[in-house]
Amino acid sequence: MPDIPSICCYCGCGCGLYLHVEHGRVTGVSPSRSHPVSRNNLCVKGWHVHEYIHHSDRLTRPLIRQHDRLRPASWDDALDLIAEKLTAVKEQYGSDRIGVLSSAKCSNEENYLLQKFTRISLGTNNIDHCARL
Amino acid sequence: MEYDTYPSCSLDARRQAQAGRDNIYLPDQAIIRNIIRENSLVNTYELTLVDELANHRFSFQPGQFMMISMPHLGEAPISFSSSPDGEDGFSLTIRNSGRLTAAVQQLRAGDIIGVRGPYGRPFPADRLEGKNLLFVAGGIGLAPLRPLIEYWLSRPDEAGNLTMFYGSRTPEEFCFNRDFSRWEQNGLNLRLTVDQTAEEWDGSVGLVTSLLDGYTIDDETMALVCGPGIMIRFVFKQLQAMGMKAENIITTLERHMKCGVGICGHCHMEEKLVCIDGPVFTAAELPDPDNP
Amino acid sequence: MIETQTLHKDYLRPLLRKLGKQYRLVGPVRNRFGDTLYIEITDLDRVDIDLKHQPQNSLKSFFFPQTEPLASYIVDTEPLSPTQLYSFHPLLPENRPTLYFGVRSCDLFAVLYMDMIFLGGKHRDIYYEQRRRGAVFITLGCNEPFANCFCNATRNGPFLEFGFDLQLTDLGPARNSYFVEAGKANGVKIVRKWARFFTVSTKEDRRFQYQAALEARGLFKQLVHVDLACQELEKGCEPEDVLTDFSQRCQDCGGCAFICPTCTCFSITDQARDQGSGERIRSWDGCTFAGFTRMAGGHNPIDMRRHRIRKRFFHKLKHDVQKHGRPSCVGCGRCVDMCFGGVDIIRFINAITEAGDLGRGKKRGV
Amino acid sequence: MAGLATTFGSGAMTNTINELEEAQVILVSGSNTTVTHPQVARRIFDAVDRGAKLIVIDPRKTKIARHAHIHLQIRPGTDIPLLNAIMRCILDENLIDDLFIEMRTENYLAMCDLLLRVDLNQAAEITGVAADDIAQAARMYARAQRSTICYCLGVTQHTCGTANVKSYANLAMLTGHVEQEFTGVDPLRGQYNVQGACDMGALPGGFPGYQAVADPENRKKFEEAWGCTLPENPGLTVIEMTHGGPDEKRLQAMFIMGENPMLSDPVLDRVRTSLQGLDFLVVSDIFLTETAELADVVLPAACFAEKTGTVTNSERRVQLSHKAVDPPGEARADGWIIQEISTRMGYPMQYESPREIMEEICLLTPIYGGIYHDRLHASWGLQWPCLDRNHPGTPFLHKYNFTRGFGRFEPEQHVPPVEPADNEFPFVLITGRRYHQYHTGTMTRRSVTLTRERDTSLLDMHPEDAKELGLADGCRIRVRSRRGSVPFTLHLSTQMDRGELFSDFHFHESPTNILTLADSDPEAKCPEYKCCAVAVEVDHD
Repeated sequence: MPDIPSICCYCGCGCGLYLHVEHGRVTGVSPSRSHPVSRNNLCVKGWHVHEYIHHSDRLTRPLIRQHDRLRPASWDDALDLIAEKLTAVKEQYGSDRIGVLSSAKCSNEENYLLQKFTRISLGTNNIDHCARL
Repeated sequence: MEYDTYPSCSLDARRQAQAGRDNIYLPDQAIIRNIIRENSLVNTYELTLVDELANHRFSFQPGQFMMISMPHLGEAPISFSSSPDGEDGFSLTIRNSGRLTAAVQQLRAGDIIGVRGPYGRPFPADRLEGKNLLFVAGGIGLAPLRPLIEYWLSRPDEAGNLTMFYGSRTPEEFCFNRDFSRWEQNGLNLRLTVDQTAEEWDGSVGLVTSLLDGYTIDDETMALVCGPGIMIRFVFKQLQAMGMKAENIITTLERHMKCGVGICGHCHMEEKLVCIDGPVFTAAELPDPDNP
Repeated sequence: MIETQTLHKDYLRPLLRKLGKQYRLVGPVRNRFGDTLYIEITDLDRVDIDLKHQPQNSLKSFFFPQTEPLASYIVDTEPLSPTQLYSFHPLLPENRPTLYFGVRSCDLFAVLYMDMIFLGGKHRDIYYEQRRRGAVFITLGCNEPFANCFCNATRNGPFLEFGFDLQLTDLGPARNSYFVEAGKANGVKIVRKWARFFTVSTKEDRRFQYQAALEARGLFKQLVHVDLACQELEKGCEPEDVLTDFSQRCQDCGGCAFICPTCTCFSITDQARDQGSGERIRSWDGCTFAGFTRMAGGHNPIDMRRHRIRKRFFHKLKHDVQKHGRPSCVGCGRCVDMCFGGVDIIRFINAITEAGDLGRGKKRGV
Repeated sequence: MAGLATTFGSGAMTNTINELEEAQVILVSGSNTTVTHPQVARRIFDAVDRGAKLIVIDPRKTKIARHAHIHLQIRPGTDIPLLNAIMRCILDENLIDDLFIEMRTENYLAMCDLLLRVDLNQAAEITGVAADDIAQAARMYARAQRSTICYCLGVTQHTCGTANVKSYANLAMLTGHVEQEFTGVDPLRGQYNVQGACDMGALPGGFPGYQAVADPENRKKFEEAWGCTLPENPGLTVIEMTHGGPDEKRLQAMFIMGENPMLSDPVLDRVRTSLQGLDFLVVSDIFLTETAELADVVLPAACFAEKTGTVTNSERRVQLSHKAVDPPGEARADGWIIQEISTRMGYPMQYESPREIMEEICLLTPIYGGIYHDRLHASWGLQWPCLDRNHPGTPFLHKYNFTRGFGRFEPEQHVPPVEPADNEFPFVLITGRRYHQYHTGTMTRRSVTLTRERDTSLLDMHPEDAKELGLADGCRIRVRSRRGSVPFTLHLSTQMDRGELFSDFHFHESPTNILTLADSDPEAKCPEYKCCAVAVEVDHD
């Protein structure tokens, strides 16, 4: 499989890199020489960006809290529960009692969708992310 | 397809056996026969290889080491601490100093650990034959010297005088103290010292280098030194000041290792690799301590 | 006597297409971002084969990937028999006969060095062997060295005398063909089997080839005296000043070791998949990392950055000279422009040779 | 970022990272550049090798500071008096750029008014920097043709963060060091896509592209595009959300996507109470973070290598990152999750691909107007503003005029830190990052190599201070503030000044943010992470 162009997921420098994929696993990275920021090198974090991707701690199933413990559930159950609970809070207390934290680790498209969702479906401007932290 | 992605996929048994034998990175299994507590941090594990044939063929020489592994925790090099003449298996003496060795401390007799080896260049038996041997050890540094002591004590005709100076922080921390009286009976001249005095202690107090003062060195003496780095450095200095030649002073080094067979590069020390060119070195072979 | 042929440039692609049926093809390809990398070529017609620029990676990762599972293991908490308690199952890579073409001299030489490390000792590394067995190399001499190259100084380029299966030399626009030398049986086989693409070389071709080799030597932009530096180091030179300077500039990225075609140090870790199983994984490691030599108790025999950088350069230029008779730097120059702080081997070598010149003049050490 | 927005009209980096190489003077402030932005540090080293001068303003003697020609080792939180003093020197020596001030800026008289009242000796006393050094730095910065300022969170994470930023902007405008290639004011953004999250309107007060929610025109535009009515009252910021507290309960439910406030936000005890006080908490993340452990529903998300999408780096470069592998198990990309929930809540979202979402963004966000996926496919990104399909992108901002029209001088006065050191809490704690770890360590602590390099939380202290307290390198200590106490391992470091401590916030074993202050800047709402009073004692546990 060829190398997949990607962007380092750590700091704001935004280094361009290639992910090496073998048998469905990311086995390594190499920096791009033509990228205006990375210019053929990465910092130590960038060089090891592939190491956490296949870590055994990765979440693989939705979890729902039952009797004070998080238990595996199906996507449908989890999503239905979220929709139901958020709608209930919205109706009972009002939209501004719901808060949303977006993420600097997600893509532009996802941030856009989340703020759109917050403003339309939840009806509030309570959306922020960690820019200040 | 030759690539096996999951353990559930069964490999051709013959090929697996073949690959297993050639594969230098995969451990064999060893069963713990017995655990002897040396002090609060150190245990000695008596081990036998699970595979009987392998166990039968297994042999090692004093100064060599094994790579031990524990599930999910990786590997670490550990020196042999039992007599090379032992019939059933071998002993490793392990100090609790990291995640892997801490997990080893939780094991009980009957448990399995992974081992591969033996690796490394042993003590030069031909150079030691007929010589007066001076062992200088500190703490767990006695462990790699113990096979040598056992070896020469059991061959009194081939060995010269055997002397050992052994230092420890406190009297409780001496390793192998169950062996001391047997060794002395068999002709080892043993002197002990501790850094901190204690109530029931009537031996000497002070650094192990202080014991060296009364010892006379001749050309027929070989020194075998093992202990903490700083101790080794001071003993080297003193022995050389007493007129001993650097090539007659021998030590064994400890390094971070991954492969144990001279490939991974972790144990580079100047142009030498501790895992295959060592871990046994003479003082003459060691680089300047300021430029490791 | 090595057979020599010429290959018209137009026939290179048809030849590769034929060879592609027999081998997996790996060669330098320019991608849409303008980066040239050695990659596996699955469709010759959809890639832009680039024989003009230096590939930014070496062949290292094809034989020795950045991370590679060595084995899976099972830990059975309730064993039926003791042997099932903790057992390993090797995960060998496929052995795929591969043709590496457009390989630069430095990169092939680095492979030869890796052969020595992984296969040359008492213990052979079967993972490396599995990937290495059946590899065929068609190298391309460099008529024009790249910005930071100095393979003439490390004596493994710009053209090779041995090691390749076939070596191509660009005879220039006038002739529009490659001069082809076969160095090994596989190369001879290729030339014989696909004779229709090749023409027996003439004296004129040979003259052009010598001319290209001579011109290339004069085009190096870097003047680096590797041999002098090795001599100085052999004499016991300790370049304190430059190492102190480097230690303040090194930013600990490890990039130099990762990009280096001859840096073969690795680490092995066991990574749990779940409670009862996991994988033993090998991954690249670098001697400039503090954790490279740190032992379990926390003691680190090489704990100063200055000593770690020293170790890296000394290994390349002194210790490998002592052990193998030649420096293990192949002069590819990749570590030079990539370093964050200008800690590069050219600066190191120049610092030593300059100080050496000074010493010879004034009888003074570094 | 609010500071630059008021003075220049845009809060992003004015230049590209590569432009730093060509600068003649680089002023780095509040940034441990070699650790947090290695690529920026690389350009600075290159520039210095080519003869550029480097001025570093930092309370710590960091690696970059060791390479500086002038290191102004100020007391934490005294940027404003320092800058005012620098500007006063510039004014006194007549090194101001009259033409630039005349043509491009406004409110200069007020600035002058303030500067003329600055007492240089007093400034030296407050900042702890010799008056000569200040004057020398002022000359160095002002005399060069191409001077660049880089600053990072050391400047903004104070209660006077916005005022600090404004002061840097004032300095740049006073000397005319903006609006050109190779010179400007560059805030270095700390995270992967923090710039993009701001651009995309993940902010309580702005739609995508910084179009204020308060402006009825903007609301109308988005209401028409989205076919709905939109709320007009501004929303809550992070700290207001995570510090709700039981008595002034502000929120009933929260949806947290890929954030870990349980380690990153100040005064963690309050964060815990407020998150636990929620009726319903949803967290979507790739690992079970400290925050996810408190959630009612946890959703498994895809990481960067498992989805396609654009991200925006610190220099406003929008780049496309491609999917390389499938997510593990049933994990799904956040984009899919949001669409599913929105659909289930009655507002159907059915985007075929991120490409389609981007097309909608282009339509509604002028600065992203021409950034389509197909344009990013064969390039390493476009820098916004990129107004239409043919626009080449904008490497440096404010050419010809400032985004807001005229650059506005905003005179600022010294605001002392909220919590100065005193007898009970004699040390000032500064927080920041270590090289081998990143943020709350969710990702880096799962990387074997990075963990091997650094896996414990260290507290840096000056050796003399340690000697006085009778502490040795590597011993276990406990750091106490008015809000709680945290264990650390002591690390003696000459990087520190006497009386100052430094630590990181990567490790859940040493949750530094238990100690920090929640007091935040009134405009940007940036908490005062860089300065709180603590005491140190031996840990007996």
